[in-house]
Amino acid sequence: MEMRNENIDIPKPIKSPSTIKIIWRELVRDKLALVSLIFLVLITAFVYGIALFLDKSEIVTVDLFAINEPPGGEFILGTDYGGRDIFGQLIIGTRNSLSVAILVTLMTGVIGVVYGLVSGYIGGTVDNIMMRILDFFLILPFLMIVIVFVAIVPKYTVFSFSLIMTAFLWMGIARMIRSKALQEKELDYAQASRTLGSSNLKVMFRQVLPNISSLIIVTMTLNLAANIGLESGLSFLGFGFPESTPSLGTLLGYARNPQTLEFRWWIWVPAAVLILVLMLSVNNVGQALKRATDARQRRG
Amino acid sequence: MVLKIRKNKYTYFRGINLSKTLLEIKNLKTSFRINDDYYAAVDDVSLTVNKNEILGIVGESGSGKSALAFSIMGLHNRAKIEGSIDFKGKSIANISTAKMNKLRGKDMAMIFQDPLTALNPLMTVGEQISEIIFLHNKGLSNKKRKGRVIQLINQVGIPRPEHTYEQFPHELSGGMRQRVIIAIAIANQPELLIADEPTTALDVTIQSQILDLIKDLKKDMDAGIILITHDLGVIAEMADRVAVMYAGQIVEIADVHTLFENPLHPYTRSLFNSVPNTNEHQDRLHVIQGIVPSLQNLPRTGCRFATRIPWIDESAHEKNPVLHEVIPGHYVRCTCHSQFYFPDESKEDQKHGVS
Amino acid sequence: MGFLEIKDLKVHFPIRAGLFNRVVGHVKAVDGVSFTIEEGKTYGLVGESGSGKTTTGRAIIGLNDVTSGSITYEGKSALGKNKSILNTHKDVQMIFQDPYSSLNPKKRVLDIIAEPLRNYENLSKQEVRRRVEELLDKVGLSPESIFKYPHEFSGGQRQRIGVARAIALKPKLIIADEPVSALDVSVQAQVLNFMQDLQKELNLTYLFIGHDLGVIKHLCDNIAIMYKGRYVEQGTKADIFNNPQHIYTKRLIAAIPDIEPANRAKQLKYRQEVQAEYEHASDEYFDNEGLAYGLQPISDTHLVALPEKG
Amino acid sequence: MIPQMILLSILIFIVAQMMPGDALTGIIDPNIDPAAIEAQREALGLNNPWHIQYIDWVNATLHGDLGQSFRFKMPVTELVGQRLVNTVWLGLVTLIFTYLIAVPLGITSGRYNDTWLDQGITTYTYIGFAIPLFIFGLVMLWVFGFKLSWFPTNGSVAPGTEPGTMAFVLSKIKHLLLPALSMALIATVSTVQYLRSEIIDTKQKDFIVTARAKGASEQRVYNRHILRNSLLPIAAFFGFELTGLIGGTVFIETIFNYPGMGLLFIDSITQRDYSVVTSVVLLFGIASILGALLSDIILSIVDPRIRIK
Repeated sequence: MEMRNENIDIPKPIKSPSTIKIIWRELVRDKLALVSLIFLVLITAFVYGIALFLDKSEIVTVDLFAINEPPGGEFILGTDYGGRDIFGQLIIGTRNSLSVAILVTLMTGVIGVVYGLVSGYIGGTVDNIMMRILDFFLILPFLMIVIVFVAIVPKYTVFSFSLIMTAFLWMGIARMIRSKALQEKELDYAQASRTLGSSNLKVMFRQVLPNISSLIIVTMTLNLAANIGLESGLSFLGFGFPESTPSLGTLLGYARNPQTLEFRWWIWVPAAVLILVLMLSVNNVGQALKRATDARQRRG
Repeated sequence: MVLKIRKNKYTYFRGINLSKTLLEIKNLKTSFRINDDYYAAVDDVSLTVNKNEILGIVGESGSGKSALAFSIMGLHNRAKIEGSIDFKGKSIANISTAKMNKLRGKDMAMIFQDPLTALNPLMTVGEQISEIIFLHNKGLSNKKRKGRVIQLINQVGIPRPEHTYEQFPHELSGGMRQRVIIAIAIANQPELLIADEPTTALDVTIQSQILDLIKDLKKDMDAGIILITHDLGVIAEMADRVAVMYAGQIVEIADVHTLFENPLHPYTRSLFNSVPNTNEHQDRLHVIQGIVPSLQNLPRTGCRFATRIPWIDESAHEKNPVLHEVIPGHYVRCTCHSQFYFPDESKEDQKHGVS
Repeated sequence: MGFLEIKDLKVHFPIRAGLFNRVVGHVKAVDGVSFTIEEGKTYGLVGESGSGKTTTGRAIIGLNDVTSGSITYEGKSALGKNKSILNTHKDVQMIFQDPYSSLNPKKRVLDIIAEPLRNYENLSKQEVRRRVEELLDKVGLSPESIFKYPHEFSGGQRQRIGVARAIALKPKLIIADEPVSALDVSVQAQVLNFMQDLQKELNLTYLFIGHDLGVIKHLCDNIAIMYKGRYVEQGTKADIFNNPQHIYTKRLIAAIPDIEPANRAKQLKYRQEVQAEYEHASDEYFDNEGLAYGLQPISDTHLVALPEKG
Repeated sequence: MIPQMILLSILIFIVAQMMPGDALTGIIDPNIDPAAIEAQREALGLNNPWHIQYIDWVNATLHGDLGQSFRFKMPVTELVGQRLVNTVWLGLVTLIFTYLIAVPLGITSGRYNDTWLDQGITTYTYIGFAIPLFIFGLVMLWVFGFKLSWFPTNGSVAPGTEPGTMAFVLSKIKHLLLPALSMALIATVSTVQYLRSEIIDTKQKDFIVTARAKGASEQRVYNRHILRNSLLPIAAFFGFELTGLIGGTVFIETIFNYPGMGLLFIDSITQRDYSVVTSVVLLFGIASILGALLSDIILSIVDPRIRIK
């Protein structure tokens, strides 16, 4: 739109105060995002709900009499090479994948926001040192380092897996928050707050933080999608969840066997589709949020 | 066919009678689309610019003065333009971009408000001035073109032209950048120069230098200049004639001495009284009530300034205000000016009335 | 003794460069500025961009660290041990230039104006609300405004919210950093009038920072001209406008466009005279580095930066 | 950069120390007398304090000695050398595909934004953004490798072809295409998106109005001002693009069974061939640092505003 003249009074891109309201309006307007959101809520409720009733140990027990059965019959979606029910693994796998992705997103979010806010707001030498540390983490080959740590950590659990992922994933959000904090702290409202006697902590968390909250929400939503992908990717390679805990990636990992890939599609295709749909849905919601918070892109 | 001949005849005669006229705008209406409706930012504006004349256009933000400038230059992408704009007797409203490009940068040029954003950050100053010469004279050799660019840099008063030629915009100060913008604008010695708030972003000492430069250029080039600003001081110093714009319309137009000695329209008078004056002492400044309405909320009928002078009786306004020529060359919109008074005066008036 | 006394104030910013961001030099934003402000008066600080006028104001309220010098407020030093400002915010407040960015867009008017009250005064919720409503009333906004957000107001109204926040703690000194330069002329008049009224009513002292000599002349009793971090001239309004001594002051005044078209020729002549003087006599006004000399008194009130005689 | 290298080497050294076993594990028959092993350890300096071991390790690494692979029974340097060539080729072809796709799509989408063409491209980037590389790779292999049999499904060259012959080169290329294309189609998405928004941003800049006011044709405004200014930041991302490839090769090489560094890494870690693992991580770490450095250099060349004088 070629409308930047002073005389055209289009509502300025004012950051609107009630983020929730605008987000909701945008979601309702964006049908795709709304459908995605409903789908996400349903699938989450379903996998967490049904997982309560599923006998987990039964699903992961090897049954040599029912190896590689195609869909239909006793098992809705067939079985894998160990005779384990694909459908059951899909349910538990989705739950596990979601849990880890959410956990990692929250942990990286908290670390990233605090790190970025402190670094950007304090600035100077502190910022300099903190950014150097961050830069170092950023250049590490993420996938390899995580795999190495997964391989060498003793007493490996789902939680330690999440910690390892978090340790090498907090930098993106930290960097974004830091550059935003750098801008925001120079704005007059933050300066004004200091002249009104508010402490640095107050200015940081009570004044600046609310102004970057929408950015945080958007980034964390998009991160959630990415983390679902990363977790399943690592599990696919065999360095994600411990053996006994199925994940969506584990099911896809069976496809590393060319036989499975070529002839037993029922083992890996449902998991692939599920990951895809999950990531697309989360992304849809994330993009809608992004539009909602960026007035320039807001629809209508 | 008949119509066409008539039109030609008309322009022919006008060409003889008003040989000094460079630009003639009639009933120009520039509308922007917001959601599904068009809103006129420039509404029924008519004016002329003569050779060797500075026409000042003054108004606050939202008055439509920049949209007017962009309409003349054909720089609006999606605006609807109605009415006529004749440049040297030829219509340039809604002509093709290719035709417009032959005029833009050659016969008419523009100076922009913010010299930093108006320059390409990744091109050297020399390249950017060079481009406008190249576009309108492709035959010129590179060497000659560079010579001309350096001459131009010199002309606008930048020291060390050869050195500046190689510099990037961010390496120059604000004043120097604005000189570069001016060098670009005058590169092909345009006959019409539009300066859109050319000094708003500059310090006052730099402003006076830039204004002096524009005055010199007018003398040298015999050009017609439209000077758009919100600063009455700049107008007083520079303009030959002045048009005051409010809410997309010209509310008053006169030569500069007449306008400053005898402003008539309530808006013009209010504007004069609200600016601190360095020459005389005022205890209090006049405050114009209300705010400039946004484009969507502009009153489209009646006197557009009426809501901001509510103490003036409605009957004082015209139903469809038009420009009235009070004395030759001095036009005022709406009849309300004849009954206008400032509210603080009104109290005294009332007292007088009682006693 | 003055109400606020600034002595030899210096604010230097380090320039960092190179691999390890070492300090390679300093920008002397404010380089030895001294002045006194009398209670109840308006003191104007004028300069062009880069003159250090804003930094001076920000140093006084503590937004920039002071490199050296002293700030004495009502006879007591306002600077702490490590040259950071002690908490004088209850008495010294600031009005900012941009009415759009100076109010937190995510906060309601109530929270914006209540911020200083909550920091300094132990009030109950009802008391805070009552105080905010009083303040809104004082700046001419309706009490219903308290639950609105800043974007629901026009530029002039926002600036008034900024003023309400600044006067919430009943300060004695207000530093106004170009409070009207972002506003249209008609709105500008509104805010200026209103600041004058408030000054009378609350016996406020203003340090008014600006670049528009018209506004400064309209508002200020005493005026100082700053150039490259130093004072070039200081005096009463009459001293500065009727009897400018320093070449920079003269240039500044000559550069103001005259509102009378009839004075064009006169103004042009004056400007050319000043320019001629500037070209041949600038050495007498600026030292080798192009900076102003120290101030010399030429009358009781009038100080000019001139080289020391003899 | 140097401090980063040092930090990286320390980190990898620590990780290597944490890995079970050491240089001797796997080489020596476990039935040998523990005392003899101990003597051997002493001789190799494995009982020295850690900082001495670190310096020894760095020293050896700098001299090109990355240790011994117990699985392949050959020096790691040699092993890595063979595999690196394959990965470099894969990376190179992927990069070429990435830019071949990104530039035209990004430009089209940015220039004609909000048209059906743009919407098509945006939809592709939208989906591409959400598909994890490994799923896309699997599907590509399944469809084009197994179902349609257009491309080979594993290895980097058909077995039995003689190096140096034309058939060898062609077979190499054939093996490269599908993995490279799979990776490029996903990797290009962020570049397309970036280029699009960069062009849309640049279109609205004031200096574009200046260019139009000069009388420049739409074509010239695009080529001289918009494209030039939008493509330069893309150039600066080249280094980061390289870094991004590293993660991609691990997945793609595993899926296509393509004998490069990524597959070597996964195989080695599964087989606990740790001297190979540390070497690969170290090499890719250095590659990342160089990539970031390259981006900085390119950026400072193309953008005069941050050019170092």
